[in-house]
Amino acid sequence: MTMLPLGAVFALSLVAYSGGAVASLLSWREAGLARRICCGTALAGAILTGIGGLLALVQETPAAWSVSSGIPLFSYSFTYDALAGFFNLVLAILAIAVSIYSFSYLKEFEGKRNIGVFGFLFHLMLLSLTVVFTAANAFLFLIGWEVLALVAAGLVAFYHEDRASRRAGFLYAVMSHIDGGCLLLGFALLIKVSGSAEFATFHNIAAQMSSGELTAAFLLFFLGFGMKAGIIPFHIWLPAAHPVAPSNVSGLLSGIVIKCGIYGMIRIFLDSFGVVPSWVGLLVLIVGVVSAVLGVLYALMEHDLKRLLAYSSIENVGIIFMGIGAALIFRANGHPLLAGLALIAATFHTLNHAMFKCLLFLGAGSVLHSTGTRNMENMGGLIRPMPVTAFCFLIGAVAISGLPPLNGFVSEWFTYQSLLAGYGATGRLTRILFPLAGSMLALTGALAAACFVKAFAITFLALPRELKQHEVHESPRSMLVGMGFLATACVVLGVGATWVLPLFDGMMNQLLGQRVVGHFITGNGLVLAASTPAGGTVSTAVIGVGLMVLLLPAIFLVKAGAKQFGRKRGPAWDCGLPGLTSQNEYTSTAFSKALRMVFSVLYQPRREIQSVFDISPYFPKEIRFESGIEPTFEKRLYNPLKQLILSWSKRMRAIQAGSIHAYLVYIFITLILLLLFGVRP
Amino acid sequence: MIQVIANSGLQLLVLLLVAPLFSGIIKTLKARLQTRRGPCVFQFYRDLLKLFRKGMVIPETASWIFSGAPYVYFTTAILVGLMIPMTTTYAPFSLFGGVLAVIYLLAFGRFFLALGGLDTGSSFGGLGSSREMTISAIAEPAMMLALFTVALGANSTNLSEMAGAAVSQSWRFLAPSQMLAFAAVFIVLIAETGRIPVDNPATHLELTMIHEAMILEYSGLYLALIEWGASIRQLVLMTLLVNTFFPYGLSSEQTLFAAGMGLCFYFAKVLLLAVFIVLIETTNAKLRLFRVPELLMVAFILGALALISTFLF
Amino acid sequence: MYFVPNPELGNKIIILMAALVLVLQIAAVGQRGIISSIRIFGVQSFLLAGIATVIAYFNKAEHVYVAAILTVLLKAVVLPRVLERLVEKIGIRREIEPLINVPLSILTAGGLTLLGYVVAASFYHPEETAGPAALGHNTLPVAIALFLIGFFVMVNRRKALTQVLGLLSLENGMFLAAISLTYGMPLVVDIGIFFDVLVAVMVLGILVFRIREAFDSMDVSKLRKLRE
Amino acid sequence: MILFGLLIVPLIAGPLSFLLRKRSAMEFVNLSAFTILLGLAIALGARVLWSGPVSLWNGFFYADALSALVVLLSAFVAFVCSIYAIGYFRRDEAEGVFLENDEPGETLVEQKLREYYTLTPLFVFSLVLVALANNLGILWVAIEGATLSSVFLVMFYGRDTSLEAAWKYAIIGGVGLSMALFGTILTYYSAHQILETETLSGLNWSVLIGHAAQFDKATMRLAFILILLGYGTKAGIAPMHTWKPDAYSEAPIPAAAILATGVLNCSIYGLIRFYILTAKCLGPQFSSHLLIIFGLLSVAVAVPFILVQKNFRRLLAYSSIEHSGIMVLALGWGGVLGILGMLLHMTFHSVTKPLLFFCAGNVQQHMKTDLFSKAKSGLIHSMPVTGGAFLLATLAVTGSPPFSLFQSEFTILRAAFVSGYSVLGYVFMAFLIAIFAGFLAHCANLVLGADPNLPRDDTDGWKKYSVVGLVAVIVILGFWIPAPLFKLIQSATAIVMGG
Repeated sequence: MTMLPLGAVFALSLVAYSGGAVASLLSWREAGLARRICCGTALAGAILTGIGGLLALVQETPAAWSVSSGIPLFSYSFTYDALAGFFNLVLAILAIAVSIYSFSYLKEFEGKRNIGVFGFLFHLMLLSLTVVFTAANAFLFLIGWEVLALVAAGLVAFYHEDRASRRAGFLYAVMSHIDGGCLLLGFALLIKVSGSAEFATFHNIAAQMSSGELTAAFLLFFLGFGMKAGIIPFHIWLPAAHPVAPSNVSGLLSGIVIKCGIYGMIRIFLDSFGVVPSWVGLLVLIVGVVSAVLGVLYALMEHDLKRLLAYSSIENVGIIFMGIGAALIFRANGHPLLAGLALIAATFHTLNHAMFKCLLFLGAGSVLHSTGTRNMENMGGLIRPMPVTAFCFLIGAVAISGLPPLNGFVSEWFTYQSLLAGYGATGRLTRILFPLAGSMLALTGALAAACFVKAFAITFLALPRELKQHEVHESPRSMLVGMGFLATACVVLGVGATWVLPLFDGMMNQLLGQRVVGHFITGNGLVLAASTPAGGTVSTAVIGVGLMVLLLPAIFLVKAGAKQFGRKRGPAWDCGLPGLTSQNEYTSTAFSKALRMVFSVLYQPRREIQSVFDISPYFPKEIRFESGIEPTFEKRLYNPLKQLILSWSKRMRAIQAGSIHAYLVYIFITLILLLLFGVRP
Repeated sequence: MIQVIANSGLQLLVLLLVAPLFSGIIKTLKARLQTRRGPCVFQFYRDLLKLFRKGMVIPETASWIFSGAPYVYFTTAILVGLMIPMTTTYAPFSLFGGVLAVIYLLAFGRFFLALGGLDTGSSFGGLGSSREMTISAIAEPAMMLALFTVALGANSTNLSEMAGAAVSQSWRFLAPSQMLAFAAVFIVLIAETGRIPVDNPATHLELTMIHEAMILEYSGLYLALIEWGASIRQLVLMTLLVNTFFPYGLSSEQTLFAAGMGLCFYFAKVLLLAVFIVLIETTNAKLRLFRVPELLMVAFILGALALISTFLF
Repeated sequence: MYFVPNPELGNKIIILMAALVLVLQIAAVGQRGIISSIRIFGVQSFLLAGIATVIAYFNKAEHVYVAAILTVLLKAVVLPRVLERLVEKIGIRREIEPLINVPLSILTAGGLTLLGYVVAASFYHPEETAGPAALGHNTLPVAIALFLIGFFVMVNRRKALTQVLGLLSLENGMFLAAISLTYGMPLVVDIGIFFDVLVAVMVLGILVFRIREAFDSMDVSKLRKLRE
Repeated sequence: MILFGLLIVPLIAGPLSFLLRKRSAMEFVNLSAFTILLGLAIALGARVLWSGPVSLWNGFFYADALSALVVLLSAFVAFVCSIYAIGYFRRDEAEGVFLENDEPGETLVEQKLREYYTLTPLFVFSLVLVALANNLGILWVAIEGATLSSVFLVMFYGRDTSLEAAWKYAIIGGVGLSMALFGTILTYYSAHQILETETLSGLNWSVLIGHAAQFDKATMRLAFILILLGYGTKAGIAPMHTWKPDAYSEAPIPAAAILATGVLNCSIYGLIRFYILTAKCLGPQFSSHLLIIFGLLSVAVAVPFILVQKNFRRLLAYSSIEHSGIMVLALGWGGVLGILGMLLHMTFHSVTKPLLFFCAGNVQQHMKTDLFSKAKSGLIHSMPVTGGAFLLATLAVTGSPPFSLFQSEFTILRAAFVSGYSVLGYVFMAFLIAIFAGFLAHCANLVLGADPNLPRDDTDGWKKYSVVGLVAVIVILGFWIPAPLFKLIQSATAIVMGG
């Protein structure tokens, strides 16, 4: 009885996605029809996924199905448990918003691009995502995983006429293949131990593994999932890929696709491995801290709006990793309640980041849609022609900066609390790391705020820089609805955190064998509490209401004053300088200059000034200024590696130099060697 | 219950009405120390009143963000003020937000003010916003680390609990971890309130401005809200400092008498801190902007040392 | 049959002929002329047929006669003829320059002979299979040496035709191995192999001819267009 | 009866085509012959599944599940190639490819087509014979026959480079097969000592397998080495792989596809037959180590060449080297998983590789070049079907899910871990990833990109539908394998495991 509706809903959603994929592809000649099919079936499927996710979260008893592939080794088994439900729910919310958004967004493709192919890939992406979340054996999981990667790579390279898109798609596909390879090896290791590919047989598998195997398996999974999630130093594909994809896809990529890495870590490390040694958690935690800080630092230096968002995804994944790392450590040290706290921090942040990052990408998409550029240095003043987009983007910016009372704050607060709790719950040497990690989180948060002040202000505020104002237009309604949906979600998840939190209980019960959420809500269900040794309480609901209540008299006061004493518009004072133009404005580069100087060790900024003059250098005709930061990981790690492999490969070509004598010599020598090997006594 | 409401009302009133006084006191004291006569301690009230009666000029280039920012700045300051115990260990909003909420709400205000600064399109606004966000970004981890040290000692991030824990352990402030943490938070306070050697509130010189540059385009009521908010923020931070590190006079009871006694103690402590700030301000020169991070780094190291010393000693 | 089948005599004859075969093979390594190489191959094949006949006679293995006859016909008569005709048609008689000079080549051939002995000794144990059945088994090292030297010739020589000759002498080595170890393969297989060898030489001959036409040379070391 | 049919159909079709004059008649003969062949191969599979091994002529021909599988694959490849060949050669003819080298005239076209349509059935006949011959000597003869019949196919276009390729193919193949023959002789010798028989059955696999355990171990060791080198040369195992890129890039596409799958399968098949004997005689250790070394070496050798490849047909050749390496590696890792993985891999590879060749052929005929540098990128604009299929095939051949090669590679990797070669498993995976990167880089660059404004191609139905059909097959096989096919593979696995 309980399984039935879930099964039906799940099956229907799969049908909707795959049917939508085929239907879009078939209708590619009719752009308008393809667009409607693409968005319509995706929306239907997403709603079904959402219902399924909610059902799974609420009813808590996992539902399972299995379909044979013709080979006994490989079966398509699904398990729809609470964890799957949670991630499916996240997926559903985003997919709903993106589908609505796409109704108008895809209109610009009509006549220019093949919407049929887009719809095909888009549906497959949703399908593979839901498969990844519900797969119950390694085989199906890997299929879902790789299909997702390939389809996402296809979508990244959707504007394949553009070289950057192509390269990004390629990089994405290769990195995904590497992470898929790591997972494949990791699963092969687990399967060797358990004797079966079913996840169910992996339960508490860590206990059966030798320490060497456990280390290898952990590192493989960590690499695999970490790469997918975009942690530093495996992140380079992320800022390349997410910006060049169509914006609705970027939203899903950053919102949910990278979360597959998070899902995998939770599924394998917490659900399968059982208790792991605490160095595992420490590694995750430290990598998380590094990713968070470096991610936001790189984001700050970007003036490509979507790249900025992409780097910020790295930051947020780092924050999520902190939570997971802390959860693993707590579990290793036998503190299930604290593990629950940390895990809630991680999963809640996963949910939240999905919401606001997708929202921001959709916002960026609207801007791109309207202005045709991703370069913030050319934007400015968009708040006037695009008020709704600006407002939604602002909500996203506030949320992602972790400012109360929106949702980003809630999950960061949980992260802080779990980090603080770590101080009392772990050994002497590791305990110092926790508050330090907390302070790094503070640094991250503050830098993120700076980053999003920049992102919002340079894009939307002040005077337009190099845009023709009259061409810029507000996005069509469906795009606004899509964004509004997510903006609402950000507010609701923030202010209503205490009402959302009980949804996590089933998942926590599944992962930790304990219902923990009850411990984290007090004060008549209004206050979030970290009932830990170093706990604390916070209520975003009260903060939200408090801000509103305090705002009213202030507004009243100012309105009254303005009525009496006048409120007029005039030219900006600007210290008395007349004629303020957009050239006076602070640019994105200028805004981040101070931080570039402060963190110059990291950025290795480079600047180049060239002046062109006729007679004397004192009278330059033209000055060219160029500045940039060093892409450290590309320059120091990836490019040398790539060069090494390629040059080595080129050298290897000498083997096949065309000489038949050489070819015969290979065989001859092999023959002689093998004969000698064969005659050994 | 009535006492609770009365206490909250009292705290709100102190925040709204007394905060400008301390701004004035610091200004006057500073002038005196520099052997100037300086303005009257109530000058700040007069300024505010005057601003309230002025009309506003909104730059043509600005959007609603420009107008919205002062409200946010002002309300967050008050909301934060209600989370910090002032006269007794009880703070009205303590349950609804601890240290973390305080820091993040302050950041919320700053976030909007920085947007407001950038909204006008003037280069000064951008300059101020950029610097403000930079400095706060580096100040925040130091502050957080130092406050964590205290929170870990108190087993809570809620300020009432922290203050209560401080009260219950007498002479705790002599512990090295507390001293170091105090030093760290104090440096951050200097930075956050825009005082010498980080910023000079008294100057409008392009090269040195931070906070002032950001609000350069504001006028009239908006400027009043911002100035008022700034003075409240300053008082809030000072309160945070004195009441978490020197909780003397804080009573854990909720009686009117206790509140009254607490208030006296509170004023005395804040006054003392103000004097201390003035001393620092007059004996130091303003730092170059790019030396400020070094100062804040010192604060961070102090915070880290504080943390380490909690389990060393 | 007039004279008594004396295995000792048979053995002597076989060893003598095998030694000759080996000497011819080493001579082929040092040989510069194409025509003489072809002739050496012919003589060698003839000797092999002789060995086969002797073995067939002493071991009363009738089907080996067939192999022997086929060898004489095919390898000693037809193939050398075909190849000589080809050489005439192509009109190249220039000396062949081996990649490794002659003395070193012969030295290598000697080394390979040694290897042949080592390999043969590893699995062939004469004392276990003594008696008339073992007749010819001791030519196994020669067979392996023939095989290896044939291979070496292919590696060492530049001309297309001499590579074919190398391949053929390699084949001869196997033939020797087959008759000496097992008195030939089953007949059907033997015929199949002979047929294949014939076709292979035809195919290679056509190729040699086409290469000569297309490249104006028979030097296969010049075939280096297809490369990375 | 089925065995007889399988052999006689191509054997008749070849000479029949030789006698025909009209192109369409030759096309018809080929297509129908291979259709019948495929039908017969399926029938053979069914028969073997139903009632066990089939034999003919007193065990001269013998078909168990393993042979049935290989025959089925050869027949399948021959069938799809015969469809594709029609479109391919018509296009060649239309563009006057055959007129380039020799004197003009219609007769040359016919002569060339006749050459192809005659040789291919003979070629396929040899491949079928390989799998059906019980006698290991005949097996060798058949592989040699396949080589000889395909030399002319490699030489087909008569360019200088074709000659060069054919020469290398013939000489290296000849050397390799000599080694294989030597190995066969040694096997015969070691069996000879036990069986004391000089009849034909002394080389029959079905007889040998019963006595393999008593064979002389030292001899079998040498025999296996020679067989590995010999059939390894035909399968393209490094370092005997060098002829492959040349031959594959010069042969006409359908012939190259048969070379890359049929010949590869048959050589591996020969190797497997000897492997079973060796494993019985010496235990799995000895052969495993050799197979693993050579398998991994082949995969490793393919990596740099794929990474910096300039020619897309040579790229396919290196991929074929990689895949034969994978199969050998899987055989070396052994165990049920390894063998099953290998046979699955053989099956899936035989379905995927022709697709890749067809796409490459379409591109080559469209762009008039087989160099990446000369081919304009943005193929998808002028050839949407081929372009899309090329990308899919690239993904499929590099073992990406959901395509079927992933399943076999996954199984093989599991085998690596189960048999305790986990470190080699990591190395193997690293190679596979590098190959994926190389392959994808080349193909994506070719297929995607700005519209080069070439005329739209993809018009010929034969070419188009053979590609589309194969895409459908690989997609379906990626998700679902027909139960009988898997049964066949499973019983073949049992044969390899247990002899």
